[in-house]
Amino acid sequence: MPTVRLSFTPAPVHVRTARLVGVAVARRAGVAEELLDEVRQAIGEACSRAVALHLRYGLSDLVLMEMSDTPEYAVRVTDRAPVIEAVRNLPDADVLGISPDGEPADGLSEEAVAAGMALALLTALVDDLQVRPAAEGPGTEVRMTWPVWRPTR
Amino acid sequence: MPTVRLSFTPAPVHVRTARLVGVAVARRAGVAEELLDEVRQAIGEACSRAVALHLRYGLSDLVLMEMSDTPEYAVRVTDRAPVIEAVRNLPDADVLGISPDGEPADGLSEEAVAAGMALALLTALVDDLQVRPAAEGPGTEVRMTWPVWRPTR
Amino acid sequence: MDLSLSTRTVADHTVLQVGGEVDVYTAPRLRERLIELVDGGARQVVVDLGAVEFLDSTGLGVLVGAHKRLRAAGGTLSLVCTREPLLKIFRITALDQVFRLFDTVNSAVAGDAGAAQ
Amino acid sequence: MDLSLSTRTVADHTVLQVGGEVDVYTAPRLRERLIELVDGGARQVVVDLGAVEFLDSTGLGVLVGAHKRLRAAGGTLSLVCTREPLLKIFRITALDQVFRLFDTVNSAVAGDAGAAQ
Ligand SMILES: Nc1ncnc2c1ncn2[C@@H]1O[C@H](COP(=O)(O)OP(=O)(O)O)[C@@H](O)[C@H]1O
Ligand SMILES: Nc1ncnc2c1ncn2[C@@H]1O[C@H](COP(=O)(O)OP(=O)(O)O)[C@@H](O)[C@H]1O
Repeated sequence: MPTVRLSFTPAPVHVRTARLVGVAVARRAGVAEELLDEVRQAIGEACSRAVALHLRYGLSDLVLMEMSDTPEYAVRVTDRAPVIEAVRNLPDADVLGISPDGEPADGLSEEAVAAGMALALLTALVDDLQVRPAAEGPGTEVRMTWPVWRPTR
Repeated sequence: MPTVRLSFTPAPVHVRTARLVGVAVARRAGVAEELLDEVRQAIGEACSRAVALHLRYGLSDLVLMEMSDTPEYAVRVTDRAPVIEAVRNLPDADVLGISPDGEPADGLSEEAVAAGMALALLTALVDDLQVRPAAEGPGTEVRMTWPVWRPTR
Repeated sequence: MDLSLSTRTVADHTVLQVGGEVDVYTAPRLRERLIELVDGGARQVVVDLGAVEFLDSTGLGVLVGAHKRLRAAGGTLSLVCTREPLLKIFRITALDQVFRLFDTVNSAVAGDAGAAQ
Repeated sequence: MDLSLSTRTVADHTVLQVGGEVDVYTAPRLRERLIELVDGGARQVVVDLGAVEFLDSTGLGVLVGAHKRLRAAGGTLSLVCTREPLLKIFRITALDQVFRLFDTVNSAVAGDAGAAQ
């Protein structure tokens, strides 16, 4: 069972709230201070990806972010968009859109570039990243974990 | 439908997260800066009251906080404790525990004093406070609203 | 943001300086410390709330408990508090009539007429 | 925390100083401003990210878009960035190979060998 659960309407402004909550819960769970920038970035990327998918498909469903702090800090972000989209967006050289001469591929929209960057950042920043179809209904869940440091008392 | 929904296990540490989220969403919704201290205090009181009730009854259910920002900023905190408790805790002179000579009544535990103070603060800080049985199942909901300022654009 | 507690002695008073957020999560630590002080023999206790950023009803309950404990032991509890948001909380809960509130630690120790209220 | 944007001219360069959080919420405003500048005739554009506290993939997408737009118009986009967390993001996304990154606005304007990478 998650310790804290945040649901929000798919609007960009709420991604800021999600970052704030995700980092606050991480800090209290005992994630090391020097990892918190990465936690902030990864949560931001996972949530803005979910919001972008909902907006693209005109879905008003809430985006769900669940956090648990035992045995490690785990965050799961669930969207409700058709799964095909999530799979198409898995990171590869094409999606990243950097051609061999170091220039972004010309045909890609800013949105496509951003989606590629989001997944590049997620895979690089999160050691333990899982992307899979949501347990129930349509949608994808992005699951990320970070180690926690527990004081012995 | 709420804009943002936060659920958390009934542990004191999560009341801090609830205050953080409640104030962040209020600020983004356009609640005036000079009201945010009161929003923080009132949300803290409503959530710590809910956590205390769950702990007293040994309930592991999540405490729910829902925020919406149209047409005003509305926060609803729902607990799952038997309703009788909530009613018994409605503020009156006895519960506040201040005797006529200005001394706290001797028989009251710190917890009872705190519960009285919590309700004194809620009623004083929130112009529009509603306390009533939860729509579904056992429990009580505390509903609070604050005006928002919308820029004309 | 988290609770900080530090104790010092000024004349015959024990001054407990509190900082950060005193809420449902940290109030138990404040309670423990106050009980330790009274059990250790402190009778003239000054709680300096000057660096407190947030105080909720649980924290107020702990302060009321310490006040009662000290009174029962023949001692006194004084509070130092100048920040308007905190003073407002004491007024709303009528605890400004219960506690001796001072502007500074020195005036609390002197027990003089410099009370904030 | 919110986005701040201010423009000035240094030699023949247009310097856009960006502060706060550039994310999915604020990136549209950055995009708008960059389009305005290019539409207004700016060709040598320096985006100073020195006061940026957070930059997400949406912000990176906007910067890539501006880079392409300027290149198509025969101009250049240079970035000023020294904060390690931001540089790390450019490295992870391989965008350090796309953008001209400088330590200071002056070295960006001079287009000299003082590039951060
Ligand atoms: N981020 C957290 N999430 C959940 N529980 C926590 C968190 N941080 C601390 N706790 C738990 O809260 C309880 C109280 O914490 P503790 O540090 O002992 O505070 P105190 O000294 O006030 O008792 C402990 O059981 C601790 O494990
Ligand atoms: N706290 C909030 N909650 C929900 N929606 C908001 C909030 N703040 C702003 N918005 C909405 O987000 C949208 C974008 O906000 P805006 O200030 O126009 O940003 P931008 O200038 O980047 O477009 C607007 O429709 C606005 O009403």
